[in-house]
Amino acid sequence: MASLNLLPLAIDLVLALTLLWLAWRALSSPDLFRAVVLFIALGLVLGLVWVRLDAVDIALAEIALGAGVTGALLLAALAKLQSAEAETADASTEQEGDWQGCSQALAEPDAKSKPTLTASATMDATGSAMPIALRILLALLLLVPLAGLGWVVWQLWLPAPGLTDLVAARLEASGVAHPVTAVLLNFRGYDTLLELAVLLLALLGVWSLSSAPHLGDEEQEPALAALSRLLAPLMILVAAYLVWVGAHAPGGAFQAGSVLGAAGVLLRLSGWRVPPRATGWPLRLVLVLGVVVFACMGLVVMAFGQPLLGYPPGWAKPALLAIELAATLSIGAILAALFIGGRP
Amino acid sequence: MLISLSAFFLVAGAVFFLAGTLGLLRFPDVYTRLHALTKADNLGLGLMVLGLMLQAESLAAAGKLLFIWLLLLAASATAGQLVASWAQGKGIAPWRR
Amino acid sequence: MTSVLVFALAGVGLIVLGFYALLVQRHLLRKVLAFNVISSGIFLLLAGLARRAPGAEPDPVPQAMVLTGIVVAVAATALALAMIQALRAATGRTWLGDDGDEE
Amino acid sequence: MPMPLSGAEWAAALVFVPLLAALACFLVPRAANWLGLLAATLILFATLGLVRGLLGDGPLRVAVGAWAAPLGIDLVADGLSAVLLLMTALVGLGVSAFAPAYFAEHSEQRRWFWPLWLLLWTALNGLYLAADLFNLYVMLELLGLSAAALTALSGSATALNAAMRYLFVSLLGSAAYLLGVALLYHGYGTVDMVLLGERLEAGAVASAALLAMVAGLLLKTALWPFHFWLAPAHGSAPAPVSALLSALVIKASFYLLLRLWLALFSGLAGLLPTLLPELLGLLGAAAILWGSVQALRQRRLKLLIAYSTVAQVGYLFLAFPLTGVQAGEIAWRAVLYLALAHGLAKAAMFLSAGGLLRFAGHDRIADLDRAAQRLPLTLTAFVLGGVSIMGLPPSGGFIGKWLLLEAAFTQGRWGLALVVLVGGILAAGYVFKVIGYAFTATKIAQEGEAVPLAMQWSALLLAFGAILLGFAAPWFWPLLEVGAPFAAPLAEIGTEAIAEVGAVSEAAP
Repeated sequence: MASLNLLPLAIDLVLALTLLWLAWRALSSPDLFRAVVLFIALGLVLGLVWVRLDAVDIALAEIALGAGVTGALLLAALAKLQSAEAETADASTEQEGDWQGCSQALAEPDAKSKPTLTASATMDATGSAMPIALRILLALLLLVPLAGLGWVVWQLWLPAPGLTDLVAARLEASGVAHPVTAVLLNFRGYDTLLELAVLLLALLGVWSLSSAPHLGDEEQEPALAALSRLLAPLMILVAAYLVWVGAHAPGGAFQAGSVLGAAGVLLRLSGWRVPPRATGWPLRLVLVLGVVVFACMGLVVMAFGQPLLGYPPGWAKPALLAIELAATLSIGAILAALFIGGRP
Repeated sequence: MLISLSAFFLVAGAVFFLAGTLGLLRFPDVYTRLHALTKADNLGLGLMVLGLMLQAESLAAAGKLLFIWLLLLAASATAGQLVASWAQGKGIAPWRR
Repeated sequence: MTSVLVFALAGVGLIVLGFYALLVQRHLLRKVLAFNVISSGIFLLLAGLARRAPGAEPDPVPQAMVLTGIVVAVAATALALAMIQALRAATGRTWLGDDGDEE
Repeated sequence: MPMPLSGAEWAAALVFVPLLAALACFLVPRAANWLGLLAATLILFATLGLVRGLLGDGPLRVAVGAWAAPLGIDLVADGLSAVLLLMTALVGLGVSAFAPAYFAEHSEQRRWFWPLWLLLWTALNGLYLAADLFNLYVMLELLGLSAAALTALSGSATALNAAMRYLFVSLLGSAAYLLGVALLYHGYGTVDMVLLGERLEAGAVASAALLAMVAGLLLKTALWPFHFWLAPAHGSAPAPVSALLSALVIKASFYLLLRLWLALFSGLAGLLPTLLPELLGLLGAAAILWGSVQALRQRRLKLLIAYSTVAQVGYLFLAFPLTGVQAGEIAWRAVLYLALAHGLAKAAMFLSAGGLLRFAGHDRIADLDRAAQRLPLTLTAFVLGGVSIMGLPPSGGFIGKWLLLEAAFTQGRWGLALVVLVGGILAAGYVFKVIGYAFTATKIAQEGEAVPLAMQWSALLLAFGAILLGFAAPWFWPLLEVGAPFAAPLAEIGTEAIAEVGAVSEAAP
């Protein structure tokens, strides 16, 4: 019996140690490409950890956003940085791994980057600014917060009053049957609205920094194009399913949005373009749709004597569905646009 | 009976995964490593899916599992093709004894 | 229940590891990685401990918070990466320079 | 006259008007100037509406959605939030009036300035109204990302470098803050400030949360020695953005720190809560001296003003040791007055620096070449702002410093009083340095470009505001008293709401 109880704990211990090891390797690897790949692996293992912790929603989001989108963004950025570096005709400081060029193959050489200061451009190497003694000192100093935080977590061992019961008591009135979705869209909907605004803000920031579209203008691989044509409609279907299922099971707008975004990226990579006449205000409208629908819905109810973002009884369900659909579209479009980089 | 059959497939799948991983680590060049990844791992996953389908609660769940496998087949084939064609473009010659 | 503690402590480890790397590493892309590791550690702490109560459903409120946090982290990462590329294009550097009086 | 809208509706407008306006500016870039100005006017109007409501009905506490805390998110407004909202609205309107003329020559920058700035404004207003710690985290991120993107707007190498560093600092600060939130939630089962204030007990959890949150927010507020990122960022951003960063963004994280301290931590017993105020006071004093000396040494106008901000941030922290655990209200009022005066004055100074930059094409102090004679309005704005920064009567800065000195004297803290005086003298030094060069001719006479009147007047009006603040004290105290933010914990505002929630949570299981 005891061994049966110990087995899950042993698995969890291995998972936790894997997490720490991957994080350490990702942060200390001298090869940037390897670091990014290890970081993506970290995200995937983290996804497993979330499943172990009964947080399936987070697991989905972690794998789609934390590992998937972040990983894709990192790889794309790395490819652009390194192709710019190759252009300055310096000896590359990064060790060329077998797989490294894969990321380069994804991106065209960044023609816009200026010829640059070169002597210093390659100085990075394994890239620490600090002498080793200082680093050791810092590591020793960091043992204090490590021990302190560990001690505090140990203190938190005793179960504290959470909000589980309160959420369960009000779930009926929230318009959805899945507690996490209820918290996200109804109980703490104000946070989620602003979070959508943060995502949009990131795109505004990215577009304010660069003007040229960067990615996906290279020659296409026929196999990739074929797969994209096969997968894109499927992914749209999966996104729709995730929105729908979010009402009563793990899933929802953010997970669905990232699937939609991935579909957009695939289509882009296989040569599809947003038609030029749609890149102006129609595209911008899609990008802001989620925030607009959410915000307007929240304000309109005030005219009916409800509080801000407080849906009248019986109206919560359709309202939340409309918000989720609009948010999914916008999240998908924003994520794809973030990956592509330059504004149209 | 069903359980033991399922367990058999799961273990067999794990063996193929192990073999694929071993190949990834030990094979000499990118093309042979692709073989290890795509062939052995796809088969391993297929066996695991088969084992899990036997335990599935409903036909729909079993169908979903099968679907995942099919998707993975398409994706790994494409990925393998992309990597190989990149390597070829880079002028990496296939390994010869 | 002990697993929760294991993961929460792993979260603490990730936070401290990431913080160390953020200070020590010079390449901006590595700093972005370090920031993401810190965030993951905090999320692990926040939503991991939600599973503390034995036998009960995990607390959905911190889970929703972590979902929000993940999206915010992705947004921040995207902005940071774009900024690195712009900095690279303008200066040829992929790390922070001293900028006292440079004109 | 009956109020057209309730307090809750004014509060909603304060967040949603800038949010929707930002989206509209993004959708229709051509109309952005008008949309932005319209939004700024509406926000000022809504702020006045909220202030009126607060003066009439007392502090505001409303739930977002049909769910009160701890399940939902609450918005609160009391005197403390109201004065900061008011400052934000005034400075925001001033900068919004300045921006169209400033960006007329950079249409690409203008296109992104408006949506980013309005999102920044959303975050500021939302932050001053929030009572929920996690909601505050989202606001902090919205604030930090938009501020970093705005800093990089000019696209120059210096600006990008500064923006990059600013972004990392900002992200690290929010992460530390979130760590504190995580600990508090799991320690006490809520992220609502009022409920937490009631439940919080001295112990490892509270201490760790306090340390993490204070460290994160100090980093964002740029208190010495965390000031390293401020001067490059504020010095290299476009002038209207510098004004926003120095006048408003710094204040937001300071406000949050102050609010957390007042609502949660000041009442805690233990070593940490007694030592921390002293430490903050020491760092503040160091910031005043260091920042002022650095400002004196600068050769470029915008960097001088930026280092002056480093010094002025120091004053805000002098109140912590003065009040400590025994709430001495005078010091808090003094600090708040200083924050407001600094907001208006510093915005005026950065905007006039933008005018001078347009006029001369550079901001080297030594080459200002008779700017005073040729650009009198802008120079007046700079001088008036400087008067408030120095703390000369009758400016708002004078009232703040006077109160601070009074608090220091009554508690016998001569050292702090001395720092305040020395800081004032140093400030006079760096302000007069600029004025002196602006009156004298350089050897090679320089042509000046015309500066649009909108740019000149918006700076001047903000500077007048900083001076007039000195006369506004009698009107100002009653507003600050609403909800007695310094006397009692926030808890007393919403006792009814809490009773209601308590009943629910008892009924729930």
